[in-house]
Amino acid sequence: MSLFYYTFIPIIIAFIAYFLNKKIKLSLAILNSVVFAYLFYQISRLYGQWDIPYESITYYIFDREVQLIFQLTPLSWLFIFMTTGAGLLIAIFTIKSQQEYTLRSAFHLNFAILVGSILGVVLAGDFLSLFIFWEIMTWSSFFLISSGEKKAAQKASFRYIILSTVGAYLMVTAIFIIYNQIHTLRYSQVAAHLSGLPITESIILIIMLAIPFIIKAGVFPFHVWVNGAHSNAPKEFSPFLSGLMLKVGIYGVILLLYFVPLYNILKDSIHYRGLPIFNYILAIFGGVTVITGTVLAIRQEDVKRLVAFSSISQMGYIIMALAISTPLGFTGGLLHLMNHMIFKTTIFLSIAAVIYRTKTTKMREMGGLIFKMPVTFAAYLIAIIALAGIPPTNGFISKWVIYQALIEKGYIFLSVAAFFGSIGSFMYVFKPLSTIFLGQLKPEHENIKEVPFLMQLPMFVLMALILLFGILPGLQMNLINQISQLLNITPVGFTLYSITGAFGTWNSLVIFSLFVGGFLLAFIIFISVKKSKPVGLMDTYTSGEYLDDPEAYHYAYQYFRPFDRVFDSFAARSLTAAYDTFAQNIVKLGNVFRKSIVTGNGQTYAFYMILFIVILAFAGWII
Amino acid sequence: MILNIFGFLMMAFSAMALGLLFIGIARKVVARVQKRIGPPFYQPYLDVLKLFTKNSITHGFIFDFGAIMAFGGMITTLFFVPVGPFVLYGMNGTLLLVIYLMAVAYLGMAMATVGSGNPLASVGISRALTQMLGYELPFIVVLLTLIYSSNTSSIIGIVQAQQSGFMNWNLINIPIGTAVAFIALLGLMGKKPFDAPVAPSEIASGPVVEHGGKYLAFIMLQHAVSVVVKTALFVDLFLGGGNNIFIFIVKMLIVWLLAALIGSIFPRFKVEEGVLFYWRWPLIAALLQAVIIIF
Amino acid sequence: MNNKYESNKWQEVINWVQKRSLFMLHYCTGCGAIELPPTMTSRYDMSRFGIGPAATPRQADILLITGYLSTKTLRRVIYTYEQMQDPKFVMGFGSCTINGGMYWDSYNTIKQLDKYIPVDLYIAGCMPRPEAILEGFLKLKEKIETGNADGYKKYNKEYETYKKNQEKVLGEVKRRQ
Amino acid sequence: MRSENELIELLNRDLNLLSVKKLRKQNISIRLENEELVSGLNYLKSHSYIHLATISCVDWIEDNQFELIYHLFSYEDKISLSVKTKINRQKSRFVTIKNLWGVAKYYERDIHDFFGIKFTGNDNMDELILENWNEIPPMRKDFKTRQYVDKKYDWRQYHGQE
Repeated sequence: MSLFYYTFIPIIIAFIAYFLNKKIKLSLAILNSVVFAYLFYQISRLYGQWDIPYESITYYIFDREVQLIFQLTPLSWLFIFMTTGAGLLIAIFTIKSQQEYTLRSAFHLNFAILVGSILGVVLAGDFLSLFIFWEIMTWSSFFLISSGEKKAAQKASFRYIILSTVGAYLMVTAIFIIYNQIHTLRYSQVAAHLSGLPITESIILIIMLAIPFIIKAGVFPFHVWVNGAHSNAPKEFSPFLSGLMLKVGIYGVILLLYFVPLYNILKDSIHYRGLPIFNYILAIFGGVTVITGTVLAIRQEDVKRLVAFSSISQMGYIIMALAISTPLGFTGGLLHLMNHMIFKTTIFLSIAAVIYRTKTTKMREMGGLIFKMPVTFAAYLIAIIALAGIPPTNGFISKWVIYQALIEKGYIFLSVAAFFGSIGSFMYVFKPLSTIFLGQLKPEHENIKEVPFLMQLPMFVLMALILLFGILPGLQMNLINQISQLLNITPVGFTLYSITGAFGTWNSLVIFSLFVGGFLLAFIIFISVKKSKPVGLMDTYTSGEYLDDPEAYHYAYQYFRPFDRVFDSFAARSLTAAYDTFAQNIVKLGNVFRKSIVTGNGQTYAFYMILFIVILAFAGWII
Repeated sequence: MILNIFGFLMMAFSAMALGLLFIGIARKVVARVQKRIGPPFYQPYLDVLKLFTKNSITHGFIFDFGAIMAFGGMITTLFFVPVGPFVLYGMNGTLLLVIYLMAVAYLGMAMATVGSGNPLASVGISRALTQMLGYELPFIVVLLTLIYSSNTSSIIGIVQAQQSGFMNWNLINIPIGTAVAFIALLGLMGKKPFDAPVAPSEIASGPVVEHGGKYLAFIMLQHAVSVVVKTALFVDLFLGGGNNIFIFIVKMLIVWLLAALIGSIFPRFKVEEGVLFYWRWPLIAALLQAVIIIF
Repeated sequence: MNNKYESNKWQEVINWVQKRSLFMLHYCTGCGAIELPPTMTSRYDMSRFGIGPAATPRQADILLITGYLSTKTLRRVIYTYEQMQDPKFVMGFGSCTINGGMYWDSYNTIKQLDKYIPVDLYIAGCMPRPEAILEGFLKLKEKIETGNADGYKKYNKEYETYKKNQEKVLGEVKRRQ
Repeated sequence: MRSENELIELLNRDLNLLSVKKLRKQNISIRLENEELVSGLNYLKSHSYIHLATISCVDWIEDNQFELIYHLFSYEDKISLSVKTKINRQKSRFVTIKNLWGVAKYYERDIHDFFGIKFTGNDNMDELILENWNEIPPMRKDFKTRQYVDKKYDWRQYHGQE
């Protein structure tokens, strides 16, 4: 089955189903999940066949021959595997959770197009097809974000689409410049061409190509849209948005850093401690993203906004690891990419389950849901243990590899930022756990039941994945090593359950068994002593007085107020304000022009036309 | 495997006993500082025994699970830190692991205490996590320079590097780093200047407000094991852990009593003052040390 | 563990341990509470007998009723007493807990403490000095050793009569246990 | 900075006092009619008597009257002035001075607890100190403490007693 089918099947079927839906009432979500399951099966069968020839469509515009190329590389296989997997899980989740949602069929249509376009982006072999599917992806995600229930969704999606279009224009100009220089856009030719160009030109081209990818990955200066988009997108879409969409930006960065071997293009540009300056700046951006993401995540009261900021800070980790372009860094970055996709989707799915039941995203309006929704609590608990990077889970392994890479090169600021991010993640990870699941149950949440099984199924699968990859990282490693062979980076040694870092090997099987041993010993001591009497949650010591409303016993609002006070001044000058003022200035500038040109009477129009023709003639005469 | 299990149990119980002994001695020394006789040094053993015999209440599943996870997590950390010559699992790459394993114990206790539904406990936990961010940063920067300077991240490797004589203890190679690590150790163990999370007067002993009977005994045992783990870690990394167990225990005692004495004379920091204290001079000193070592 | 001979032996060990480590609830109800800081600090130092302050009733063994007890505080004392875990002991300071003391005819203080909660030990003195308090603690330790400091058992057995007395004075009392 | 005598003549001049007495050094007490009390307090407040220490009450059961005493203090004159007035015991009703001093809300609630005097304008009259008290207010002279105590609490039976 040729590679084209992968991208076009979901899009075409989605369109047909959308129009059929008016007549025959079939649940689009089920259709989506069936299609994704089929694709997932096909792709998993595709593993290992890296040698299948690339397919191309060639057609001619103004007698110029343009080729759209599709090729399968281990890197693109990783991404299409992850995309269809996440798409499948989320489609299953939405079967039940979309019941009372008005724009239901539009959601499924856009979702299918989005998945198809991401497959297209990742399978593309040349920049033009990459750009085409990139635009489809941006548009479909724009429609999805703006279809969120809250009014703020429009404003957030507006900011998202502006930043993306700015990135898209940069990419288009870069593609045109490259195209009319070498008349082909295949990655390999473009790479060879770029290394031939003089330094300043290639740097400009690379930056123009890099900016749209960095915007989509939500790195520091452009992380402005991520927060609004995540928290206002419909609750089923934000897992996909933060689990997958941010990764596609990272795919672009990998494309630039390793496919187009940026390393040897910049080998004679100025180096800072053995790293080209472009990479080092990217790494610094990654580090700053980690710190800002963590600090802002701790402050949030809205749980979706909090998890969105945590995605930003985790993205910072990946960017940092990839930018230092050492074998360990590359492996750590890819590992963290996969692990982040798994545990972030789990977190967002469990949050969506909670919102599905309690209809609110404000943390202080929830509490004590552990007894009502145990499965969601278990999924959330295992996911945050992974996010915080605590040993028996996969989160720790990828962070461990990243630390080895950072320490190996001795980058102080980056490792301080990395540690700040991971220790800070304990705080913002624990805040929703204690405000939503633990603490006192609100009276109005008395009759909440667990989410239906279809919504629990994805959580079970993802929980299993977190623990599986936590104990046996080898499964991920052989794929990553094939990718690094492709990009001629020395692969990192590994066995099924251990990875060798710069300073030592990490053996997760032994750690897990010792962990179980310690846990067992504590359990035995606990059991052997006198049984304790269960007592209600309201029977707590509050200096002698008994109050009756659980609200008074639930500590949830401004959980880390002392810590936020330290960063109050910093958070006030947030970047979004800077962007808004920048936007206002442009509008003022526009008004100035408008008043002078569009004056309403005919003479000025005529005068400008003549002026224009004169300039044109004059310019034509010179060139 | 069986030898492992025996070693496993031996080490766990001896660490508990040693930890309780250390706490007893510290109580005696602090009492002497305040010119009072103070409880007998074996008082912690009696406290733990009495607490195990008392009845206790539980607030549901998460309350028990958190207590077990905290204690289990701390015991697992014990196996990676060489106490004198004994280490159960010294495979390398353990230093980063030990820092994160200590977090397991914190997370377990945090879940248990917030699961108890008491607002005072959640306030205590939010203070503890905030302070954790404070003292963890300089501590890790110093560990980072240590890993870089002795370019192995396994504790045994670092200990071997310091074996030959007093001169190349890390105390001498990176003196500023050791001082910063000691200050961070105070925060790590929750000693006096940084015990805002368990402030008895403000939030009725913070996280342990609902822990009675065997749960309080679990918390005491976990604290005892954490004292042993953290002082052993400090001695291994900076004072060249000896392979003769008695010298090692004496070194640990000196470090522990020094921390206790500092603790007995300082009033308590407010939460954000504690965090800012750690991010002001100790962090700058740690970065200075890192710059010296790396460049 | 439950045959007669065995439980007796085991109970002795428990009493022995309980005697040596007592946690006193830092919950001051009347004017005698000012005597406690001197007993804790360097001059009299009760911690040398293994007695230390505990912040919450969950961790405490001894509840001190230091002096007169107004009906409003009685309600909170009952809540706290029920939150403490067995084995628990109560010590009454001064004559106000025995028969109302100098507030004998006041409308808002209770006249006889052990009608509402079982009291194991009274210490005489219109607010006993630290030496008297230490003497009281030692006497309590002896009672624990010999096993007849069993106020909590009486409370569990005759819970109904205690409840009736409490409701007579306080009206409705919230029961959480 | 007025001395006691200057203050006394000032008060005599401006307020029609029923009586004025100099109890001790820097301690003067005056008596006003019920109706003029609030205006008198307002006047005093504007003349540096800004601190209302407390409102106390005395139960003259023989001549069937409650006496309300407002204790003021001036930081400039360093004189504590007590303004007294008598109200009818049966009616036991008086006007609130909540708008002059906010704190008076609680003093009035306290007096309502113990003497049963209602203050019009101060709507929140529920129990401040006592708890579910269903007898007559305890500080009134006709409240029989001994009978109440015998009824509510029972005495300790010493051996040999009936």
